Amino acid sequence: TSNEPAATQQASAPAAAPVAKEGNDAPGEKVVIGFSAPAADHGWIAAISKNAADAAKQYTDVEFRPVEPTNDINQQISAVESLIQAKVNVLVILPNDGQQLNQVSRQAMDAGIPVVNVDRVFPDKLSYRAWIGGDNYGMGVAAGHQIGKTLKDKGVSNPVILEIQGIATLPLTQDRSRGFADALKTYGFTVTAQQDAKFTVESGTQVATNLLQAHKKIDAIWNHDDDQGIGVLAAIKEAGRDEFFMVGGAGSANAMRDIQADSGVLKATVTYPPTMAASAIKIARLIAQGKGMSDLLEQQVPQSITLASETITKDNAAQYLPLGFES
Amino acid sequence: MTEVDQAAPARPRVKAAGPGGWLGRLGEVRHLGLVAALVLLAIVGLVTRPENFATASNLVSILALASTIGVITVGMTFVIIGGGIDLSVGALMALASVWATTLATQSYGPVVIIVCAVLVGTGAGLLNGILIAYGRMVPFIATLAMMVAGRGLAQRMSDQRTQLVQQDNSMIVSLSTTRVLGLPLLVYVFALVVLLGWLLLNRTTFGRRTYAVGGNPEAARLAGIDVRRHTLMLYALSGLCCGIAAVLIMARTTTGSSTHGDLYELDAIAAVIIGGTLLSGGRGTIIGAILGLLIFTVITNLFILNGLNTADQLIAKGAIIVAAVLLQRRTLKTPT
Amino acid sequence: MTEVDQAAPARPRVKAAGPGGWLGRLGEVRHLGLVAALVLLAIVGLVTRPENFATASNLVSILALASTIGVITVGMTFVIIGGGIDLSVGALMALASVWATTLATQSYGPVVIIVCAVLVGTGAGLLNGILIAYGRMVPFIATLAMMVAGRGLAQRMSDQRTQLVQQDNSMIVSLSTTRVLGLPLLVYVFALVVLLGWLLLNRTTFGRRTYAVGGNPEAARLAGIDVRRHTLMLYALSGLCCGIAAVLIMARTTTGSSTHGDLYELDAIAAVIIGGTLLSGGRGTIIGAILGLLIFTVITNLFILNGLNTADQLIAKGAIIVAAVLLQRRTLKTPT
Amino acid sequence: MPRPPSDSSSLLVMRHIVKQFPGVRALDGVDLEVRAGEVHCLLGQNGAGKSTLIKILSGAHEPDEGEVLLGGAPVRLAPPTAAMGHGIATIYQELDLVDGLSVTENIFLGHEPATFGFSRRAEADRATAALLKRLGHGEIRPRAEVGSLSPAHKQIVSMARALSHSARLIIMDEPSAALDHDEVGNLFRVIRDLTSQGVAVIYISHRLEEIREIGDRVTVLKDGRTVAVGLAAKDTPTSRIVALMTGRDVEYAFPPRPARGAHEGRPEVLRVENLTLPGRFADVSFTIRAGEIVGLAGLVGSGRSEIIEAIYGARRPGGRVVLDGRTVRPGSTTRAVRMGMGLAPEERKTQALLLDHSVAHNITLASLSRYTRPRWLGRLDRRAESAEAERLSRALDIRPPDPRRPIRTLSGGNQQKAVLGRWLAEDRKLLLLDEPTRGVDVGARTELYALVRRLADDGIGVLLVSSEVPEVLGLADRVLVIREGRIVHEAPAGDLDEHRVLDLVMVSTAENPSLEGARHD
Ligand SMILES: Nc1ncnc2c1ncn2[C@@H]1O[C@H](COP(=O)(O)OP(=O)(O)OP(=O)(O)O)[C@@H](O)[C@H]1O
Ligand SMILES: Nc1ncnc2c1ncn2[C@@H]1O[C@H](COP(=O)(O)OP(=O)(O)OP(=O)(O)O)[C@@H](O)[C@H]1O
Ligand SMILES: [Mg+2]
Ligand SMILES: [Mg+2]
Repeated sequence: TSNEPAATQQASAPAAAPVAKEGNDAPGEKVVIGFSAPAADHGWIAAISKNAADAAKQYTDVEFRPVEPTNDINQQISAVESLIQAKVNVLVILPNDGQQLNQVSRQAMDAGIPVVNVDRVFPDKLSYRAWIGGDNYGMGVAAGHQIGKTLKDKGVSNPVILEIQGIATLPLTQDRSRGFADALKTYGFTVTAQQDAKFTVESGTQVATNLLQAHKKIDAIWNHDDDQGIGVLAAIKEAGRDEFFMVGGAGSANAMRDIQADSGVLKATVTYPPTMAASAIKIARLIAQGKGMSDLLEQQVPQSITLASETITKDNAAQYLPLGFES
Repeated sequence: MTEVDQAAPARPRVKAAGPGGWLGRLGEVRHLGLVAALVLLAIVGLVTRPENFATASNLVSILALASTIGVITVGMTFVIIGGGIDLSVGALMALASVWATTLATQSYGPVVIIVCAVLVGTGAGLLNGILIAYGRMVPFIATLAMMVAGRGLAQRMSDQRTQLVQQDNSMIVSLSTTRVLGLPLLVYVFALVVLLGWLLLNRTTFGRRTYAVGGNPEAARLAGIDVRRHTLMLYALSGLCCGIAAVLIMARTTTGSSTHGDLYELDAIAAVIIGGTLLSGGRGTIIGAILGLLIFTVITNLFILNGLNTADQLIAKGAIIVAAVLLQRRTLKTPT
Repeated sequence: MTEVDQAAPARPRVKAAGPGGWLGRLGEVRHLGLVAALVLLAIVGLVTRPENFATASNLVSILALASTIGVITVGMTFVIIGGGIDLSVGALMALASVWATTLATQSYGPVVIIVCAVLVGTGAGLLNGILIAYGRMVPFIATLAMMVAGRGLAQRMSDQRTQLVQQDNSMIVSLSTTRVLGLPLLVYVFALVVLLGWLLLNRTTFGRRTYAVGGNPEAARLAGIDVRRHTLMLYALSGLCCGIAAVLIMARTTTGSSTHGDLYELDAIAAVIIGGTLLSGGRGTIIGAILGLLIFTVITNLFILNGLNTADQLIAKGAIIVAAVLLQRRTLKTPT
Repeated sequence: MPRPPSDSSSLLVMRHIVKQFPGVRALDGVDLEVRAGEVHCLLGQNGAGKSTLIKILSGAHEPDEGEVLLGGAPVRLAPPTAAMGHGIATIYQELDLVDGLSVTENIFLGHEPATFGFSRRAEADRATAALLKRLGHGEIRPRAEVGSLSPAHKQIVSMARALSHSARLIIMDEPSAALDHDEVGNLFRVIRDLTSQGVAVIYISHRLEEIREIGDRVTVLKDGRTVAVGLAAKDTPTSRIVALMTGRDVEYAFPPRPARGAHEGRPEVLRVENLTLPGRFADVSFTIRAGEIVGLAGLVGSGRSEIIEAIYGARRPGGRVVLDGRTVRPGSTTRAVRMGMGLAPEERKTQALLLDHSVAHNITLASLSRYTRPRWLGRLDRRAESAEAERLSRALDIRPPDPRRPIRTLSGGNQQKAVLGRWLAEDRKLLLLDEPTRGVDVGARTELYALVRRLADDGIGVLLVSSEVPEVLGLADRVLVIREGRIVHEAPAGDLDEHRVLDLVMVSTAENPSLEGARHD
């Protein structure tokens, strides 16, 4: 795979990686970065908030102004409004829902505050200056290929493939599922059953417990999220089932360790790196200071950056482990 | 209505003294307690964020945030005073917002969108009322079922996607963006609903009967009130408020979505109860409920301004709720 | 007085209501409704998924799923019969699970983990009780504050991460993985809690007083019952159940997490009320609550066995709740 | 079976009314005939069916059988609005007011003066003030919250509500139970006023003296049947009425009192020193010796109930309460009960009963720990418990004689017996009885009097509050007269008579013309 940028690595372990004192990281004019994200009730989102804060801490010229994370759109709108009022220099927003926060983000742009949109995209391009995010569809595709290929190699026909989603009403979930189904189709496979587990460990246990009862023989499971995956694995262990393999999602350190140890059904996971938040802070700073990205030829920060989803297996787990987030 | 009418639950043994006796005073004190809590929060705001808190735009922001749930709270106040509870409000708001933003509905223009949201809300509220008043279901369960089914239906109608309000119907969105005298239109809608609700509760026979139905249904029946029909209407009223709130949330978010109004029921009920309405019915005020809601909203706003992290916010919020209530220290009868 | 006794003729118009008079029959009938609902669901299961539903392992799964929240439901039944409500149960379970799985706690081994979870739960429950019984706060608000603060504290302690139960303490996890007579140990824990709860409620003075405190606190107080202390104990009991549930959820998920028990309060309250306990207190049974809970668990199981998607699940769940309640069609007095 | 004549002067005729409740045939063929302008008294023991009958009249219940003629034409009275439409207004036995509403709102509940749904509040308030004035209680403010009123005032509001319908038949179910002597006089003035305008009144009371004073004719119910119609209220001998009601001859009399000074040497059970609760009562000091019954006489609102509650630990007064030589720390009823006190409170329904629970559970509520074994476990020996409940309910002749019934379905008098029974299950040193015979029928009263006296003879001290002066004088050994929260007189009961007590109690009412005018004579 192509994209293992040093920048990402740096962002994930800011303390470890020395900050270059020249180029883009050299102190510039002081900028205030407003930050709004959903409530951190989940490992991945927690990692997002943490990475953003850590990245901001690296710079003496950045004042980081996070607002109350919330899962209520109405409140997130108010939060962003309050940041606009506070006249921050640049906004970094991971919306609960891109469509619903589009308007208020547009207001910010209209008020002259550039917005860096993280992950869940605003439908209106006038609503953000730059977007950085994971590739949800691609993540589904990666998982689909991993499962499809493994089963094909084993020579399984008509496999029972289960999919455990995160929150079903999120567009990102739907993108992931679409990618998964599309990739499986190339092998002539389909998803046998699909349930959502709200991104929590406990819900993962419950859904998996019931799914295992519904299907006496399973070939493969794709679980969208490694955090809820802990619960899924606990349910599998409790049921004493091991006739199938499982692919995770997001890429938590925990999952990577499991994969590396190869002790259970979890054989692979597809990444969705929360390091994007750190990158977003860096980009926001550059935008506010009117700089470009020094590795690129362009004078300005690109409009859109899509992170690739990687597939982590036993073979490359060691390499990725430092990038995994602790769930 | 006089303060005395809405005063605290009397201990059965305590007998009234003269005009404006201690009960009357307590009534005033109760709202005073809420106002005091608000003032305290405002002082905290002024001290911690002098440059942000008391700005006009921040106050507008607080009101705009309070509007949606505020409208729902008005309906909830009626239901709770009438001895019931409505857990379905958040789901009904979501359902109404989804129904009103389907492509089919949107093709008829903004007026139909608004009418649709209001009708869906009222209709679902009526269904609640039928289950409770005529199906004799416990309100908690009936509205819980409605909450669950309502969200499901909303998800199904929207195919679990967020539905944008289209350009043609931007009149809806202008409720949030157009300002009159510095306030977005939706704040006026909120104010109007509160005013009408207050009039209905305090100045009409419907309102007074609501207290009777909640406080002593048997007495209400013996006085010739059709308790069932009244109950039905209370839930329809709450549904109506959800419909109006759906319009406001569409305006604010420019979308209809099955995820709107998540846990609003809890916030609305909490606001009503902090405002001095008894969960057992028969007592309470709209003003108290709105004050309770404002307290919640200001708390949230203060957190935003001060940039607390989630964990600390939650801890602080819990502590503030306890403090606010102990501040108004009601002397209810033996607590349970 | 004694000579008067004989003079009084037995009233002929009183139908002999022997042991198990109409009240007893009503009790049976009420549970019959729930049992019928369960049987109906089982029939649906047998018809739609003959090969999966009635298998031993599926039934075990259902019981295991019901265990955590079942333990909480037992505590909730006491609180509600005692005239209160406890919204903090889910949060307290999360807090207890987090506290018990911090590295510091885990270093002392499984027994300390269990003791820690139980103590944290009971302690937080006691705090609820103090706020309500001695701080005279409305239970809804006090436990709401505790719910908010409890989750916040759990997030803070865990730094918003999921905490794994470590290898050394796998004894905890074995509650879920070890089976005796085909049933995981945690099902026995659940059964034991239900049994003890039933005995406490139906066979001891504590239980009888709980009904009195919930049914008419003033009368209970004047009959010499220390209503405050009793109320305090009810919330402590509910907290204790949350602590036990925390141990079970740790066993099942192998983790402690601030996200555990999300919305458990709603499920537990709903189960209690479907089981025939009045939200106003003074009435109710543990058996009914557990039956109510089993209905919920079986519904979810059936949905997943049949591969329904979330939206349809929600709609069907709402409809089934209504159907189940109408099936038992209680003729309470005037509904409100 | 006597048949009421249905001549043209009959306003109301009820024929063969049957009403069945689950397990009980409350009415088993009742006949009633009421004429315009008369006060028709309905008598019967507790549970005879009086309240049920009037609930049928007011449309609250629908009869299973029988017919009702109003002004000669058959009518259907349910739902309550229909009865109201026919000019029937009712004051119910159980107060049926909404605590959260104002006096005005309660009075006009269901028929508010309104324009387009907006209530005309000033008009309603004026009408309320006029009604209250007519009832001699101009001091009740129309805007006051009903929940904050005393039981007596609530009763007045109920009455005003009945008057607010321009009715031709007003039913009063034990209206005097919450009223003291003085108030009753007032009530009678209003009734006379009504009847003089041709309104018929159905009057239910367990106080036979009242029947004598206000009644014209009497119908007696027994076990859901009419046993006598149209007796002359003024001159049917009491013994005959009582015999009709109870089906046997009962001596309506107080038990013999021990000789004066009999308690001299006995130990003090209760010593109260300078008990003060600001605004309620002040400087109350007295003692009760073992075996003594002390009565508190006074007007409604004079503070008697509050004194009792303060002694019981339900309030925190200044001063000192000593029970059996030990100081009672204020503020805990639990401690008071543990030390040996028992209270039968004034308001049965809200203060004493668990309405949804069985008679047995209500009886054993205060003595639960007696049936535990082992005690430390708190396990209830349910057999011992129900045996005790059975024994007490038989001893008190609670009807129907099934302790498993929910107490809600019992008549008021029988409920009161269960409340007393609660304290008989345990050894008490001191019993506090607040209006113990409110709503209790003649037969049962006699039994209760005998019971209280017997308890005293066994060495218990009794503090008795009653608004019926004859009751205090007849039962107590010593009487304390309370006026405005202070003891103004203390004397052996034998040294007082009714007039003397009334004079003592009411000295200050001279300044209050409304009460003065209502003075009973
Ligand atoms: N709702 C009810 N359900 C069952 N039984 C009832 C109900 N209401 C009354 N009863 C029974 O009907 C009978 C008549 O009761 P009712 O209240 O009419 O007596 P009453 O004559 O008014 O007595 P009291 O003088 O004590 O008020 C009693 O045996 C009572 O237990
Ligand atoms: N008619 C009244 N006017 C003014 N206040 C009253 C009246 N009746 C009761 N109260 C209030 O009740 C208090 C005393 O009531 P309490 O019940 O102790 O008296 P009581 O003698 O027991 O009367 P009751 O016969 O109603 O029980 C008074 O201090 C007063 O506040
Ligand atoms: Mg009666
Ligand atoms: Mg009194």
